[in-house]
Amino acid sequence: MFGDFDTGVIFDNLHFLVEGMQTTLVLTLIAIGGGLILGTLLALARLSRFRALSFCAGGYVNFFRSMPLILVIFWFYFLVPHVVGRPVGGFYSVLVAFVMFEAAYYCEIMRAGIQSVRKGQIYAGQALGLSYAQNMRYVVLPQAFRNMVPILMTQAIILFQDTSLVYVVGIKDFLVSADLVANRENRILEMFTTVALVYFVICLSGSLLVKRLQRKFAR
Amino acid sequence: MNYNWDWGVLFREPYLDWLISGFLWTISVSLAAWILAFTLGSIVGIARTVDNDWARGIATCYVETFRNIPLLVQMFLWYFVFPELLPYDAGMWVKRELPMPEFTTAVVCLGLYTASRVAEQVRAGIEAIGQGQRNAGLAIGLTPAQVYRYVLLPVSYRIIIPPLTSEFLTIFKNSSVALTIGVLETTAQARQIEEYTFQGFEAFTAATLLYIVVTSVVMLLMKLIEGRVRIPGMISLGAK
Amino acid sequence: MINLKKISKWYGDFQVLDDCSTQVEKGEVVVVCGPSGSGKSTLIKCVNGLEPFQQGEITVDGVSVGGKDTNLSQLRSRIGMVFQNFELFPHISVVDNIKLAQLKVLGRSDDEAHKNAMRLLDRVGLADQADKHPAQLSGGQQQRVAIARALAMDPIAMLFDEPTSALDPEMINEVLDVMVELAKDGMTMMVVTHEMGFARRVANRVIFMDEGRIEEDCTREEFFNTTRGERAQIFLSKILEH
Amino acid sequence: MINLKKISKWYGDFQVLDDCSTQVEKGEVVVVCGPSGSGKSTLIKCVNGLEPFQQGEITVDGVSVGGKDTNLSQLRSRIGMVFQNFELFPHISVVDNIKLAQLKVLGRSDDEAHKNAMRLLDRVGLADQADKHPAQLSGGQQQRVAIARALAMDPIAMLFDEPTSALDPEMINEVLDVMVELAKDGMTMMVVTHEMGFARRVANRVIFMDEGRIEEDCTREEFFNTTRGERAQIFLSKILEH
Amino acid sequence: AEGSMVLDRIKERGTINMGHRESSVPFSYIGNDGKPQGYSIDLCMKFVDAIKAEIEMPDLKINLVPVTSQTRIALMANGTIDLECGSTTNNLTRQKQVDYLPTTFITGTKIASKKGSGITEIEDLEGKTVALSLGTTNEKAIKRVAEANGINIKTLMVKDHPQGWLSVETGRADAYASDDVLLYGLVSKSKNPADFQVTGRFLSFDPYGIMVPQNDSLYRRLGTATLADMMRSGEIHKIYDKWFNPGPTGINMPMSDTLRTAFEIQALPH
Ligand SMILES: Nc1ncnc2c1ncn2[C@@H]1O[C@H](COP(=O)(O)OP(=O)(O)OP(=O)(O)O)[C@@H](O)[C@H]1O
Ligand SMILES: Nc1ncnc2c1ncn2[C@@H]1O[C@H](COP(=O)(O)OP(=O)(O)OP(=O)(O)O)[C@@H](O)[C@H]1O
Ligand SMILES: [Mg+2]
Ligand SMILES: [Mg+2]
Repeated sequence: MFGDFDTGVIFDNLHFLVEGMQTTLVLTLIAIGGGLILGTLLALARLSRFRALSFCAGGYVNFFRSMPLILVIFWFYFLVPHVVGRPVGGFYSVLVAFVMFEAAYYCEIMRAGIQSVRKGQIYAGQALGLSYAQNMRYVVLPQAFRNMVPILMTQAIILFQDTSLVYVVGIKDFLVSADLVANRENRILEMFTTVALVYFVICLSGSLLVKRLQRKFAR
Repeated sequence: MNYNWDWGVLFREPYLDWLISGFLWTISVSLAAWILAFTLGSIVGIARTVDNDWARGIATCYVETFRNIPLLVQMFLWYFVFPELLPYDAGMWVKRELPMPEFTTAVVCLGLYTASRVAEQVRAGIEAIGQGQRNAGLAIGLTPAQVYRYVLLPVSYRIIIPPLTSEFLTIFKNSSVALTIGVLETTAQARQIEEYTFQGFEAFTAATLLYIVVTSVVMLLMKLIEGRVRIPGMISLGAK
Repeated sequence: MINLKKISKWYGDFQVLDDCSTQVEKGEVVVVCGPSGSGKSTLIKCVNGLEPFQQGEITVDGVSVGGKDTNLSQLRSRIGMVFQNFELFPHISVVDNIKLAQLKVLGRSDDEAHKNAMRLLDRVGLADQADKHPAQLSGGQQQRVAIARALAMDPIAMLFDEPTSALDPEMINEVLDVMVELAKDGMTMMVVTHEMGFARRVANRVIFMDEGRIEEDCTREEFFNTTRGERAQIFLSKILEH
Repeated sequence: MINLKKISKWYGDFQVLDDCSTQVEKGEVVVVCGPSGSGKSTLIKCVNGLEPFQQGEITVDGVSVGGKDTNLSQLRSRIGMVFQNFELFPHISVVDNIKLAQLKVLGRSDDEAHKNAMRLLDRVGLADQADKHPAQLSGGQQQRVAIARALAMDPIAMLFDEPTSALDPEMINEVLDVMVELAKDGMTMMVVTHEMGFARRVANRVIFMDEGRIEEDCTREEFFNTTRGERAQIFLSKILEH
Repeated sequence: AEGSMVLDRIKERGTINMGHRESSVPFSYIGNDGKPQGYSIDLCMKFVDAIKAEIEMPDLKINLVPVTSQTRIALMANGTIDLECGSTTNNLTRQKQVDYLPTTFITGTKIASKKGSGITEIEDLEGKTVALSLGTTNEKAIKRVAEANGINIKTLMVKDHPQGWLSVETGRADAYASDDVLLYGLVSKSKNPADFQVTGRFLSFDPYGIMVPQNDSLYRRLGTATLADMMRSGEIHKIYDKWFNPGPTGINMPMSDTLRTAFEIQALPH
């Protein structure tokens, strides 16, 4: 079976695969950025003294955490145009879906991060006369973020692997592109083995980086 | 919207049967995979914290391999590539004689994948307890194994209940990947119904609701367990 | 300067502070002591509004702390506070710790804030450590930086919550020395501490708390020389004996 | 009883222990003091094999700690150890903390272990707290339970690593009192502590460590009365002054 | 114009949204250059030309929207796509949601296996394993015929055609049952085309058609007329040959008599 392993098919379709990888990276980066911002706001809401606010944020998080990502993508593809009032195209609806979905996870991470900052630090900021927003901005969030960098990265690696679910709306990320080539050329074995290797190398580098960061912040 | 809603389709034969059987497959794949993941993940996670370079090295390799390849790809590799790596007879046996081949493969693949993530949680839980408790256990004469059994594990499992809950939820959601090797679980059945009837919205709504039901039950269950094992007087276990 | 009138506070059903009244005059040093859990930290946190209270009134320099339209941030910026665990901000350097509130709260220029920070670091004997991160300093050094950080706001009074109890024994004195200097310079201070040596040297008054109540509130001489209530007696014997 | 011969230990390039030799005779109480980071905890952990060391030899009751075929678990079960942060097992009750090793290591019957545990709890004055969980006790109470837990193994010697430094001041004495009792009952003890009051009352010898070396190793009288090395002098003046 | 919602909205947008599949070789798939191409796409382009003429917008823009089997109906229902060019089987259940243009291709379930396996008809599969693609009409057909004739077949469900094929290649299954056109495509693309065979009678008939939104007879009639014209003029035969005989993928499938007849019947006069 491996005797006639056809590497040609990989090189013939290289530019196609590279384009897919670019899509994967762009999606991952934007989803992380957006998810992190929205997630942080949600985390602040969840920890807020206002019951209604924290209740809503909690509901949001639990709702998205109970849904398979693939169904979230599917629903957003059809719902976003209705909300916006015009077709937005697969890419933007997928971005919205990813950002909102990841926000639920990043919210939980940032919440843990904020809670990992000792109460005394918050008191210290307040005692110096910093306002709530200043205290969050200059004292709490930088530390929360720093404490959570390893977990944030791990989540990013999961997200990086999950982007392939965009195939439901016809966007071609790395895995989807490879699958397309596999289908067209009937070279499924070659493509999937390549994909496994590529993901492994990239994600392993990612997690080694996480380890480095962890050690750096461990102090 | 130019769409003919027909919720009745969900309750017609054979589609209702399909949904029910899909749901049952989701549950059985997930639970079986969870048992595997929890057991193996615990072993690997513990191995990453013991005082033996070999055990640690092997466990680390395991974790890095299994969590750095997308589940979808692993599913494929287990189903199509793994049997080819075996000696011919064994390979043929896996391909032809293995009882319920799709189910077994899905459980093994999902279980091994999730185990790598459970292992990370278990390790984090043990490391969160710190050297002090380990030393205290050793100092009263417990063997290293006893220290794990009576001191480190009971506390670390309590600490990691929240992240374990997430993994448990994820395994239900990830079980849908099993459809790629032909396990007709909930998502696959929803697709089937859509292919047959073109009533996709109804089918996917049903699937979404089924997932929300399962995950809600799991969250509730884990909350109950968390309450049951809470240690009197302790506010937060992770704090130390 | 600091005026507490019949303060009571509850956590749920549990009463932490019970009808506490006292005042601290300008330039006075008041030491607060008492068993663990007696409410000392809570009391001192109420003074600059870090903890809300349900009954009574606290005024600082004429401003009511619990008042509806009191600008708490502004009030707090005028009261320095030093914590048991130093609570320096670990992610920025020592000098930035001292500059942060000067820049963001007082709106000083970077230059002015820096000069001021260096002057204060010099005062606590740590000018050469300005660019390190807190975690690179010993506990005693961190606490001295924390004092400098509080002083940078030119506070009208300073609150200390067990400033030496998280320190290794050999570092306690370097912090106490800074505090004694401060007292001698005429700073108004409210200090929760068990260091009776410090109380003996600079306290004008000593307050003894137990179970949320102020059980004793008297001058240093009265406190150390006359017979006191039974609880205070027992407590003092415990912490002085070893 | 405990014999240390030329112990050296490195963490990577960093030498924590440098050629440390001393011995503790049966029934002797030895206090170890010295600045933070001088290697006191490391030294005491080497004695029951919690930390490996690279050079030298330690024997306890004739058994070599670093020896190839030493049964470390068995050796440790014969030496009691008490930690700075108590390290009670949080998930089981106080009495179960004391019973655990009796059941699993010594193989005592549940009945016997329970009786023994209750006897020891009574000895440290906590018989009424047997069924609580550690987190429901005060620090001083937790440390007394930790001592009871160590005693339950009928140890031939006890090691203490700063047993009172995580305690509130008014709880220090309740722990020290238990330790003094123990010393008076003839227990062999090696105690890392800064409580010089304790040293004065019961120590037979005092060891002063600095930068991984044993700088002083002399009787209590010598240590407190005669002139010592400069470092020890400075250190002692710091921790005794306040 | 009186009552073509679809034409109105195309005109208003100045764009026509054309749904296409990504791996339905050789009907509608992404080529090496990353662009959709295929038999269905070519036919749709003719339809688009007719639309351009009808609404008098020669520079009408074509927006290609990739669709999957899960999204095609929803996208058509919510108005995102104006037509779907893929390889969608026409049946009555599906007509509850969408309308179809005339049949442009006819295929049916057949069986592919290794040469020398002794399998020619479904009856030869007694006791053997056949791979089936999830949710396809082929799955229904095989199960129906097997049940009717009392044949005992083990089935193996797969996600897509290449996986079904791989099952046969690796010996996990003895045969793969699918639309004959797809089977020929798989054989021609396999590494050793000479080792495999496509055999048996048609176990089902699957007519493919271009999907259009429902309840717009004007729009549908325009499509029907376009295709009928091509069938009458024989133009459709040229397009057929371009993709199937032998076609860029080497599929090598001369037009069947059934399809030829179908084209003749559907070539309605004006
Ligand atoms: N957030 C809280 N919720 C409930 N109870 C609290 C809270 N914070 C403090 N307490 C309780 O209030 C009481 C007083 O606490 P406080 O910290 O003021 O004591 P303290 O005198 O400073 O003690 P210590 O010497 O240990 O610092 C204690 O019994 C404590 O358990
Ligand atoms: N695991 C480790 N890796 C590297 N260095 C270590 C490790 N553990 C301790 N050290 C270093 O070894 C030195 C001695 O540590 P040790 O804990 O024995 O000191 P100590 O005298 O007990 O101090 P303290 O009074 O603060 O408890 C310190 O400088 C410490 O930083
Ligand atoms: Mg306090
Ligand atoms: Mg130590």
